[in-house]
Amino acid sequence: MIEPVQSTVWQKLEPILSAAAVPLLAVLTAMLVGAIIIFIAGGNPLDAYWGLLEGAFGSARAISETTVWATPYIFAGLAVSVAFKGGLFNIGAEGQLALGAVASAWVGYALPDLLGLNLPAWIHLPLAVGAGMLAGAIWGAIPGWLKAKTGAHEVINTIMLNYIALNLTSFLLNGPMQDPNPLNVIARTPLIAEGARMPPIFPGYRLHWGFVLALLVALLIWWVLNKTTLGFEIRTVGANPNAARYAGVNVARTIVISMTLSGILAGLAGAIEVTGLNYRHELGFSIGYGFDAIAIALLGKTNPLGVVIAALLFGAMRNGATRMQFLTQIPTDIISVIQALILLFVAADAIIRWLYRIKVGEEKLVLTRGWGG
Amino acid sequence: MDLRRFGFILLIIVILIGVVVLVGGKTVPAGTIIASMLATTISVATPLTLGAISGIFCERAGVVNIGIEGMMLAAAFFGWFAAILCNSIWKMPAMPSLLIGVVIAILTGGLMGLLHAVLSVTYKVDQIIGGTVINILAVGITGFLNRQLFFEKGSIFGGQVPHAPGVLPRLPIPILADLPVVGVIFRQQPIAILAVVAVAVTHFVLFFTRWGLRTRAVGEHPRAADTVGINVIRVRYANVIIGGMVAGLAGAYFTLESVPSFEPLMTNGRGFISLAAMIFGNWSPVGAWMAALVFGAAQALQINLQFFRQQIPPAWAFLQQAYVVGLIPYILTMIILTGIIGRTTPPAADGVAYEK
Amino acid sequence: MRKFVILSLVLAFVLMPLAACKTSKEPDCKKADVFCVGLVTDVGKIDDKSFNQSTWEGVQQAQKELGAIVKYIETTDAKDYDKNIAQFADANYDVIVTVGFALGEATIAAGKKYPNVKFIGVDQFQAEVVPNVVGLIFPEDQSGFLAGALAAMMSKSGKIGAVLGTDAVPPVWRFGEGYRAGAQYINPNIEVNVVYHNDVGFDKTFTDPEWGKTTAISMIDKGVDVVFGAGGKTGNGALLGCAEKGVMAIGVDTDQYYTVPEAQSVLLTSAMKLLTPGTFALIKMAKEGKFPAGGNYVGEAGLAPYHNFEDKVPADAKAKIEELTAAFKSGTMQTGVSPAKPQ
Amino acid sequence: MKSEASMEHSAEPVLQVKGITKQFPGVLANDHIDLDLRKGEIHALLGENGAGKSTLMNIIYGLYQPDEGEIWVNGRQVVMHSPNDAIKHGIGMVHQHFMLIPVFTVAENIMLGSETVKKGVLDRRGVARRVRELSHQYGLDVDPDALVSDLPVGLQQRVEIVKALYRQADILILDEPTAVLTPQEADDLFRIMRELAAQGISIIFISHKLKEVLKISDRITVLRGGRVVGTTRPQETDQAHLAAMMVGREVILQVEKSEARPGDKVLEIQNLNVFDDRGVRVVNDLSLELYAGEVLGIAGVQGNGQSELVEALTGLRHIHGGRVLIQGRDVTNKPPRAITEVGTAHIPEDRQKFGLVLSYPVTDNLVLCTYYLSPFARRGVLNFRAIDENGRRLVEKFDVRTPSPYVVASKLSGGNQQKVIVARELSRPIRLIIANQPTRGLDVGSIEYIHREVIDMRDQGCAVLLVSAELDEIMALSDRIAVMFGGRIVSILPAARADRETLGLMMAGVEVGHPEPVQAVT
Repeated sequence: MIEPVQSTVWQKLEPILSAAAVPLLAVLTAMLVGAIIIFIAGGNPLDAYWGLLEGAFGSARAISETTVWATPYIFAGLAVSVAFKGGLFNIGAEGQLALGAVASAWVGYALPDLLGLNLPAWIHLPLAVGAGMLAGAIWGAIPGWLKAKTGAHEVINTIMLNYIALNLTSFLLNGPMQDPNPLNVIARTPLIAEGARMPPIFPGYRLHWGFVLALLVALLIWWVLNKTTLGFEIRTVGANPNAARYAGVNVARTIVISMTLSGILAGLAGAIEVTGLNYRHELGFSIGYGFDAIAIALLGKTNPLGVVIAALLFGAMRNGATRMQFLTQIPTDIISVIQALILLFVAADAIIRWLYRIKVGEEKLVLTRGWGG
Repeated sequence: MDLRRFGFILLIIVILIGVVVLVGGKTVPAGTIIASMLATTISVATPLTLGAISGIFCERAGVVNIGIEGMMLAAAFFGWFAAILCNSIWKMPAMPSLLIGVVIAILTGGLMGLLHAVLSVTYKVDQIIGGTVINILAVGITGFLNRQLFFEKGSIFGGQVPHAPGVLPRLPIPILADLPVVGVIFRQQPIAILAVVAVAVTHFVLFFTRWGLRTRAVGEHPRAADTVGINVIRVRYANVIIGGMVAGLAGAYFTLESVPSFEPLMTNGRGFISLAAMIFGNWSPVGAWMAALVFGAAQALQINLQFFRQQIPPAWAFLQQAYVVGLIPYILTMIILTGIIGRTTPPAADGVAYEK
Repeated sequence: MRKFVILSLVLAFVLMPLAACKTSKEPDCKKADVFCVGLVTDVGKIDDKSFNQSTWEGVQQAQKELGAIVKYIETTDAKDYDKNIAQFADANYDVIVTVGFALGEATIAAGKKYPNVKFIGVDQFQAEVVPNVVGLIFPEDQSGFLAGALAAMMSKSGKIGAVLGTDAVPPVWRFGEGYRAGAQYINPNIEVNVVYHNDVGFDKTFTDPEWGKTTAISMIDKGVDVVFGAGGKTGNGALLGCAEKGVMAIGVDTDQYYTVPEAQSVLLTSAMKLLTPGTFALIKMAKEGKFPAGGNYVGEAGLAPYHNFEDKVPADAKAKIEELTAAFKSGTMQTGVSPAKPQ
Repeated sequence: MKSEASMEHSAEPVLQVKGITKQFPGVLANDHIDLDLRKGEIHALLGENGAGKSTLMNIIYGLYQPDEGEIWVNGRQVVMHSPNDAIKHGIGMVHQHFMLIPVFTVAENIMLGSETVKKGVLDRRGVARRVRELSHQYGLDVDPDALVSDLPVGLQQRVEIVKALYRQADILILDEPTAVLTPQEADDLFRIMRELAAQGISIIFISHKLKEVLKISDRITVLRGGRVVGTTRPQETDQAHLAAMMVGREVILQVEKSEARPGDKVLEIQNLNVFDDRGVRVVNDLSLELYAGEVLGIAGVQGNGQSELVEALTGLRHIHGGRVLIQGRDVTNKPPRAITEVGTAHIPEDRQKFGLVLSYPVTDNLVLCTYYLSPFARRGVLNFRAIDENGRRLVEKFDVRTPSPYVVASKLSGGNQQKVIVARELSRPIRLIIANQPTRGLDVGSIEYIHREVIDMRDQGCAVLLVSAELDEIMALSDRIAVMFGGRIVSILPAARADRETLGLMMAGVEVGHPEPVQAVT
């Protein structure tokens, strides 16, 4: 019988160590493989990675841009993580994000005209962001509800909802919601009102309060998952739905909550992009956030704080890619390759453990038990 | 087999075609419309059918495969690449180049299948994550190579997109092909024909052969299969690899049968629709095929409603919106999933790694 | 043991680029004798076989003929427009080409921020006059109009069609509507079927040849005997569909007799929009100090040679096209197509 | 009484295992085991759960590889790499949990793995013919074209036997075959076993039920803690002796307990009707009353609706008709939580599947159904100090053997996992305990411990509803015994007046006359 107190310390410490090791090594290995690919493709890996690093952290502006990229990644990554914790696989972050953006853009530009008055920021901004969260919530709740009620598997449903959201957005931005300005020729909404905009933190830099919000939300989610009864229920349903049922947890309800929460976070990602950065929604933005989010959630071991780090890494890559291409003219697709490799190594951590002779075993997260018909 | 489901599916197809005939019947003879609808339906359904068959092989053996999309994309690229290599670098005639292309595409699919098997069977990675890995990897690799190989510096063709060997020819079936309306059905290209053959073969293999019996056993109750001396691991590997190869053939359709070129992301989500078709058809080859035809018909409807825009009665104006019509397959799939039209029952051990 | 491995790898990770920093060597565009041209793409790839690529070819021509140092940056997300332009501007590039209407505002903003840099905004109608920013625009509606007119004159069935990318892209829409107008100008009761590829993501609408082909064939099955394919690879797909069915096809942007050899046998002509020469011309002016002082520069548009159809197109039809082309040039004739799709 | 057949052949051993040793992480499952099986004999392998019986059989059948030791078949040493080899050497096994595929037909199940194929097509007709022959030859009537999922347990077991015979097995391993059978079904099985033995098939019969072992086998080998304790013959031994060999000491089959003092009515079930997942009515108009301070045992063969009854009582399964009252409060179709909150403890059937979250530390598992209540949570926020404190206390009190209360449940032994559940359930303020197979698969120590706890709770005035497939357990603990058959309570009688034979008949649905309808004993 170990002395309880120190055992608590060890219990808290040990998983962090073993959890951090694999993702870190996965990233490094992926970078190395990426380097080889670049080399074979006739590029200079060192130049490329230097460019990547310079572009991501080389200057105050670069760092600010990295945070700009990381912000939606944090929200989307958290969205996928929360679903994972609840034993659900949310491939629908893409669609939830897009609708969130559309909704908050609409509230952002249309509300003043509807009400015929200019709302003060302290009302308008929360409304705009809230609208995005609501849209995301709905888009996440649908598959959650279907799963709880009919057992229809969320993976296929979220994929379908992605396409529906895509069509919906295109329709709205090409028609009803398109910027009426005669000079505008783009499928995009009008600019949102001043009151609905999130100010940049430092003048001249695009780093906006949305990033700070993202960090706070990450903390909040961590707290909810680990310190509250709701989190306990979500995790229990995720770990063993049967036991949860026996213990009196309302599984159906919890599933819906997890997916809704997941949707809210994804919607938030879209809402913040609109209110904090673009001040409008434009067709074609957010291509590929959904799958990046999955990679980020897994890289972060579905731990909110891990997700933040993973998101910063992915943000840095996407942001630095521009500089890399400018310096070396290596196609930015290499970033996707590296990210896929990271995901590969994180998922099949056995490979990493074998490569680096890591002994410790940790139970792998089982997220899916087939389609469940 | 689940006749109720098939009846429902057929009904949808008839309705979709019927709508167009109603709308366009005034300007174009119904026969012509039906013929053109059928033609579109079949060509759209081809990759979906093969994709679904690919899924069926994997999932009947108990391995969920959402990587079909990625498998198709990779196969489409490498098949096409091989074809033009043969044709414009090694100066082979078009036909052999194309055939080599198809073979390479199938092999590529097989390799992706192998990767999926290694991840989900050997390393017991969550199978949906495994599929996601494949999807992302395929997009990255094809995008990167497509650029490196065919665009300016590093390009083996000096920046010029080389002359492609064209596409696989149509193989009309003698008498049938000359029938009036339905003739189009019998004027298909090889892969389209193979898709239908694949449906029949898969059905036969699954339900009438030793291989099929064992595959289904492994997908339903791997331990039971193990106790009668069936090598669960090997059966799963074999089926997932075969599944990959079928997906590879589907990929070949895009670059070697439909159009002689490759575009990044050109599979355009059809892999996921295949998955939907598989579930739609309740994991049975024939069912999946019909589901694929439904999605094909929906696509045809969409094109034709734009074509007949002027004829659409104002009451139905919303049908002019490509977006609206575009939703049909997705909404159908979600309805099917709710089990309103007959419950879908996946193999019992689908998605569960086998621990000895 | 494990911690050691991690540490060492972290070190490697940090040191690798540092070791590399010497190796990267940048041409100094600040020097007067070094002429640097940078290109920023719209969301979409440089090898999109559409406007991005055609423009890039113009830039490359500048590299060959003007000895310019050329580079491109591909935009992965709309939010990066400013950043990507800045990459070049901060490196003192002399000319920066931005491709696509979507970059219009970003280009103007950059023009004001970097007065010494010349900006060429391809497909951007610049209403505001900034001395170092020129919008390179094309009368797509006119060449679409000519294509439509020719199609109407060549059609026997009285049914012609067009397979296009999404109409959310103004040039595409103008091609399409011009085509319609031109056809009806020749034959008011001709049936013109224009189908846009709207049902997929913005990034796919120009790269879905399979859809283009399927759609074209579906039209042909219903009696259409001339098809206008416009919209990157999607349009090319339509041309291939015509080739398969042996129905007359009309290409777009460049003379597609050379870019889609498979369709040569059926290619009637191409509604040209000469991005490559237009881009090169402006770069050349910038190099020679003849850069227009703001506003817009109208690039060349019109019909390509008939090639295989040289003797199949009746003389009077040719004459009519000549006449219309002249009328557009002189400005005595308008297509009546608005610059952008009305809301 | 033993079959003459076996006597003649009992010379040459058809199967011999020598010094088989198998080490699993933590446990030495088999420790130099020797065993021999003679032609046509029924050789019982006796031992309590965890004695290493199943491990040994899985090794013989090629599912596990031994660390040491040899296997000899018909005088030749063989190595079993996989079941294939076992089958090749004529060994067939009927697993405790049937290895049948529900959606397949009997014929398909039987041919699976050794299919006959004509021109590439499965020869279903041929297989069916062969199956009929076999089932006729050995007097087991199975219909090759039936869907396995439609067959009753007894028949499924026969399908398993045919499956083995179909593969020309002359050595048959039956792993706990009677666990799921009524005494009468068991007798049928024994008849079949003798028939097989008579026709020269050698059978290894695994069990931990003394009576049937004595009844059927020619020789008995007893295992304990992975070692062979000894081999004997039925006529040379008796129950008590075997029991002693089995557990290493005299077992107290009788838990000594004071006379029950039933108090007020705690649980009342009125005309309960419940359907199973396939929509079959499995609890049929069932009525029952349970009083404070008594243990009511529900005896019955598995699959007669006990599990569904328990699920219905605990709110896990929809009730289609009738009412359930706990302490006078109507809890019909109330959610599980509402039912636990009126003071119900539930010890579920399958501890790993339903009882625990294996990836959670013991402390969290101990608050799995009270986490939301004060002091563990306030206004939705968990109070980990209280949760840890509670964990340490209960681990102490219920003597859960674990390095620390923060170890994840999956690292605990079965017995200790069960103790965690018991601790969690019994540490709450409760009036009613619903226990379903509370000691399944536990070592004697844990079994006795849990029996003690149950009796203590009874004496403290709890009402206990005990569902168990172990007749001995029922008889040891219950004050009243209700026999359940086909979803009905066929009769209720005081434990004092219950004997195995009558219970057995009732469990088989045979009407047994009673002097007077029995109600609560007072």
